[in-house]
Amino acid sequence: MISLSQYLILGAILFALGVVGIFLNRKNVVILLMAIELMLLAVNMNFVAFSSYLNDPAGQIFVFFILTVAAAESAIGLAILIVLFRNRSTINVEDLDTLKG
Amino acid sequence: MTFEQIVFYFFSGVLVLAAVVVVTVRNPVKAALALVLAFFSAAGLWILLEAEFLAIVLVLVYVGAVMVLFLFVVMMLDINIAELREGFGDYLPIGGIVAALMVVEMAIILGPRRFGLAKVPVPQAHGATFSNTRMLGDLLYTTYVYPFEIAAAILLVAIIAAIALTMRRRPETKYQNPAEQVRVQRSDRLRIIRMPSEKKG
Amino acid sequence: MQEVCLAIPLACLAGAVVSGLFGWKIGRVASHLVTILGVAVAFVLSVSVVLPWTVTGHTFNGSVYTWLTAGRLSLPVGFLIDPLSALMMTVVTFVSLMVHIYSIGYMRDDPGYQRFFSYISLFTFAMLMLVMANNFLQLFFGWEAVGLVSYLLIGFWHTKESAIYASLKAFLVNRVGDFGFVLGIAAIYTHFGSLDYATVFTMAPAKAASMVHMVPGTSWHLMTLICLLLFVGAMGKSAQMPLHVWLPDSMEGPTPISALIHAATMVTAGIFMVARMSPLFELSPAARSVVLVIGALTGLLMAFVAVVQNDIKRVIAYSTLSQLGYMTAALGVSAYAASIFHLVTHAFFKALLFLSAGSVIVAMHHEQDVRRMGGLRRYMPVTFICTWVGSLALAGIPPFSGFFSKDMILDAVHSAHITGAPFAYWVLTAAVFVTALYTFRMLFLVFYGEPRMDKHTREHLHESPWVITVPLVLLAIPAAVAGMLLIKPLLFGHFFGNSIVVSPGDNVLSEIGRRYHGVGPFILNAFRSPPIYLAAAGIASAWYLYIRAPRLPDIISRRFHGLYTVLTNKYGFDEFNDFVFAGGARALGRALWMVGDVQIIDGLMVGGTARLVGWVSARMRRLQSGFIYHYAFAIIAGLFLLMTFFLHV
Amino acid sequence: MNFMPALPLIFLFGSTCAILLIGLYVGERRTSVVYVLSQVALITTVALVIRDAQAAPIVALHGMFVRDRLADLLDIAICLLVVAVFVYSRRYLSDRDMYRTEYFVLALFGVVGMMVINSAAHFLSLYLGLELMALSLYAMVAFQRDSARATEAAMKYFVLGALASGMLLYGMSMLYGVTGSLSIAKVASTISAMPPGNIVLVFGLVFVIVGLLFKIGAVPFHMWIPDVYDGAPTVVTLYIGTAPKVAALALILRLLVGGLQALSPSWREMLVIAAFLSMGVGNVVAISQTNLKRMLAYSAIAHMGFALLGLAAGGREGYADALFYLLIYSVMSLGAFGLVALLSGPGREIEYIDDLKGLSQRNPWIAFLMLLLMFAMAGVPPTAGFYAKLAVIQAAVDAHLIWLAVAAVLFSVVGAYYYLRVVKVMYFDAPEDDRPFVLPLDGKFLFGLNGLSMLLLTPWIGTIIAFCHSAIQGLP
Repeated sequence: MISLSQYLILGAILFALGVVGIFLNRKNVVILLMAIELMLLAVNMNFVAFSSYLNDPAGQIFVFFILTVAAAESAIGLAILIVLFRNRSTINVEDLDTLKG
Repeated sequence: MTFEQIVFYFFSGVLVLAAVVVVTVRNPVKAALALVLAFFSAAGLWILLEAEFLAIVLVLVYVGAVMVLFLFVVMMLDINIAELREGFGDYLPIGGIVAALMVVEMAIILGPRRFGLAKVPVPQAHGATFSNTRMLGDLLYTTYVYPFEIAAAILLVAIIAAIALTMRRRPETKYQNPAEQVRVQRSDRLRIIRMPSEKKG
Repeated sequence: MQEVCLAIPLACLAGAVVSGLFGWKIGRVASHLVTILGVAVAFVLSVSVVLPWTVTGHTFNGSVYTWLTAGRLSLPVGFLIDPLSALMMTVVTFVSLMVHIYSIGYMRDDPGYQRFFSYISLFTFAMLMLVMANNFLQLFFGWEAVGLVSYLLIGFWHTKESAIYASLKAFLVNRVGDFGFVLGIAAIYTHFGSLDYATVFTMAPAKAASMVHMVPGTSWHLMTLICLLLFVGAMGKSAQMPLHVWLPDSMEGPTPISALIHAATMVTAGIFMVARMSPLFELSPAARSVVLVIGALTGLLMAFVAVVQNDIKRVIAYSTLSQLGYMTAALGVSAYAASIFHLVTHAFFKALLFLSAGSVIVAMHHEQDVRRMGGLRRYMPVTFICTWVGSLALAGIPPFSGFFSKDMILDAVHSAHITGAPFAYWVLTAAVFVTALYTFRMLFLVFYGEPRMDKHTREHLHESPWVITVPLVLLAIPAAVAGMLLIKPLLFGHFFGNSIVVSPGDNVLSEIGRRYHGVGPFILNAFRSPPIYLAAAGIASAWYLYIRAPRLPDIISRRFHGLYTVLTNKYGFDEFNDFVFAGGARALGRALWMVGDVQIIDGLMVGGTARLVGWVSARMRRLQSGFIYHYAFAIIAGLFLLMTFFLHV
Repeated sequence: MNFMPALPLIFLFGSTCAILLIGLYVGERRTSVVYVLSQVALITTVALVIRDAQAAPIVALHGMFVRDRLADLLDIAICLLVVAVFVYSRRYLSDRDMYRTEYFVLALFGVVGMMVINSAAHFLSLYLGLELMALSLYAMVAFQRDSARATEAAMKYFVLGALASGMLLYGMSMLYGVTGSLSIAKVASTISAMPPGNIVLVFGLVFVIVGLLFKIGAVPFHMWIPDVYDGAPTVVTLYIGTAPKVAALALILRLLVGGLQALSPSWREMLVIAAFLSMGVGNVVAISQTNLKRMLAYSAIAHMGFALLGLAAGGREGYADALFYLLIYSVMSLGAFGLVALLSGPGREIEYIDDLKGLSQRNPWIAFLMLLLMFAMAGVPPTAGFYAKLAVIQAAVDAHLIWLAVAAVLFSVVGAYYYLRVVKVMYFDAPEDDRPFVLPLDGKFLFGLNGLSMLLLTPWIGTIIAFCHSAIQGLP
């Protein structure tokens, strides 16, 4: 038997990895986008687990929409990434520091 | 250990490992592949939670479309991998500490004291005739039609944005205009000039 | 009624806005037409709708708009329309209308023509808001707004240094008065918890006996304190000693302004305010004694100064001060109705005198010194006759309007039992003689005798155009007859109804009313008391000194050199203020600047704080490093902090 | 199913799609058609909102959508703000080859997203509205494709925004897990029926708060604001700095006040911290800015701190004061950024405060209006900004947050310094070049209205506050 708590802790680990991935990564913007996907996966994990244990379909519906939004979000994120690369010829996170202060 | 538990621990283990790889590996292609692995394991766990439709969507849409898009972009951008490798691991300790702290703090809250089996029992499994997809579909097109339409708008915005941002007409690009091709007249292309025939001399 | 009440001030405001903002575009004629139209609408509504309505016993008291609600304090814009405010509205709009028309001629060549019309319409709006207010905040708004326009207009010719100085002086002196006024309003709010007239007036009797402890060990009657503070405000606006010093200098403004603002309407705001607050002042005999004595002293001392002035406008200005003293004194003996009566008649004849003076000044090419005039009666017959009417009214000769109101005030002071009344009576009676003397001195010097102006000016002397003379004639009519017509309804009828409250013991007017049997007997009765003979004596002296024996004044001034110097220096108020207040303030300021500002505040606090803030700012700025991961880290750190603070597991 | 309450929203969505198609048809030469149609669509939406405005809340579309006074007020405010934004942006866009259909369509979709937020009665509609708005904004920031700064700003905004919405979602998942519902009303009733002190709820709340504070730009979740405001094209900054601020407040009101009122002791404390830090950091760091847009960005952070002051004070009075503050702020911000957009003519970009040098000599009327706006932002009486500050500070005092009110006053004194510096530069410094500023007529007119409104609104302050009160009354 698997408890809800186990799913939630798994979600927490994924979420922490996603969050940490965002500030740990200093080289590649693509990996930032992937870390964001990881975070959303954690949230989805929570929702699916809650939905299942509460026996309420609303959580799964929410996940469906999160997936949709996440797909749209990656499309825009990658589009921005491409424009950025065209302007800067780099996607190094450390080079994105012209705006500061 | 029941079969379910074995499956759970297997998939969770793979999932966490893959996630660690995603955030630590420097090569974006490897990271993308690790993320694909993570999605597959998550799909496995969701099947365990009887969310079959979402599990399939995750694999089909996410792995099949979004991750392919990622790989596409990674390949398209000519990134200097070697440069990206520099300075690897400098921030790993602090990252690890933050991650560990976060997990601990969250786990204390989410631990068995509040969400253990004693508090939240495992739900009754659905019968063999139950269709998760049908249930979601019924809801999606009735109760949730309003969010569904907004989601449509979001996708439309994503399309507009992606095109507006990335499409460009380079002067050197050559493209055809079929309408013009069809409308073309003989006089546009062909000029008949009168020439005196060659005289035999 | 509410619509009419709104329409009256808004008509003026609309005129002011149109000519002020679009004056440059629509031109001169359109500017004066639109402002005159606004004021005319206000006047017609006031006199044909509001006045008859209130005379038949109606009152309106209501909010039209709640501007702000802050906790228990609600700040509405509301109107209290009763006979008192209706009368004031009529007078204000009438005089304003006359002045508007007059200004077409007077300001004809001025580059700031549109600005001028915008200002006087704005002034009319503000004055109407003041008199129509039903709460202290709106009263204060109107109070400050009329003050503001007045400063703007004193300094209207802003390239003239003396005008700027006068404007500054008016501003500073009025600040002293306003300070008291604001404190008074604050005291009312603290002790009554409301700024609404009706609420405060109903609660006032219950608070009559309450004491406040200002400084430990001393206790004050709450009512006396409030009334005195409010009166300080009235002293500033109505130019009572020692806050009168700004009014003579305000003559630097254009003459129509002197007529409208500094004679007929704005300066009477203090009188109006005290009359409006009669329910409060009735509860404090001590405050009324102060009012009485200050009024009486102003009445006599300023009249003396008027005798030695040579600037035609300043003579009238000092006369205004003196007449305001009469009104104030009447307030002191609870003869509020008499005070307002004098206010109304004074508004007519003083505006008339000012506008006549303006007419003379225009004819004289902006020469204001009476010693260089003379013999003008041949050149300017209309102005001459109008000035005669105004002078007779001012001197208090029956049956001109000033006679009735002034005699009534003297009678009221004579009959009063309040502390200081006998003293005030003698002072004010003496002032009657002086008033007649300076009024006719001016009249004789300007219009009689030999012309003393230069040849060029004399050749161009002629009567003013109709836009100037028509208002003069229109003002001369009420200046002559208003007294006869209004004395019965205003003083002995029930015109004011409940808008003025007089406690039965102090009701001198009803006492006098018992002896009153109509205009004819009233005039005959006057011949049995000294004032009328004093007035006649004053005129006779003026005639003797300035027509019969024109060299005598010089001899007298030389003989009584000391007294003459005191008077020409206006008792040294200005010098005293300059030396003690301005000089003291400058010295204090310099000391504070050197020690307090430069060293402590600038050096330590401002400089120090600014440097500190600047330093902190530069440090904190570096946190914004430009790196995404730092930003993300800040978010995560914030999350951590919140989690640790709020999750006590 | 009753669609009528959502008519304005549906209309705007439909017309946006139509505008997209028409824009494709008319081509790039005649974007003015798109411009006019967008304005017409927005104004018609306002008219539709006003037509059906009513006091009693209506819940429609299966409990996903609520139409009440608050939604109406915010919808109108947002649409009108965007109308003004379009007027201000027209010439800037055409000068920089950005006058394209996509810009208007994205901006309109952003408005649709904001209206969804305003009317959200369900976590799902709240989240989707938020994302619709955010995605449009990301794309708009990157809209100037050849600008490295703009794309860098877009990337930062995107990554941090995604992080924040991840946090918000995580929090929502916790709230869902505890209450078993995604409907805001049901969540509210479930929580108030539960014994107080549920730690998981507070845990979820923390994540939700992080997401919300990010959207409104409060410290320490504010780091994106200066970079995005600075890097984005000025007209996009103008858009971001006005309408989405109103929507962010709607988000907070719907979620915290509407849904989590029972947890208000906890979230009020969190908001107190954020308000204090925002006022402090915003005002202090703004002092050392030389870049005008960055300075205004820090000022935005500080202003959000003031708005949070009203929320942190709690009670309907406090919420209404916060709403009032935000509405006044959005008008001030509209004017300030609008001027930057208007003055940035072809080949000239107003970037630094010093670019305004001697404005009063070259264009005294415009300088005077800017002076009014700066005074209003600094909170100088009798401008509308003063009453806004007064209202929130009074709310803090009434809630016994005396120390916070004192801090607010001190920080506004600090803040006055940099606003007055702009005035000083405009009035006392000599211009560096003598190129005249030529403003388009419509923009000039609107800016006149915008600047003067700081004074002209004063007599109507009470009415506006009363409007805000009645809007807040509709919340459960």
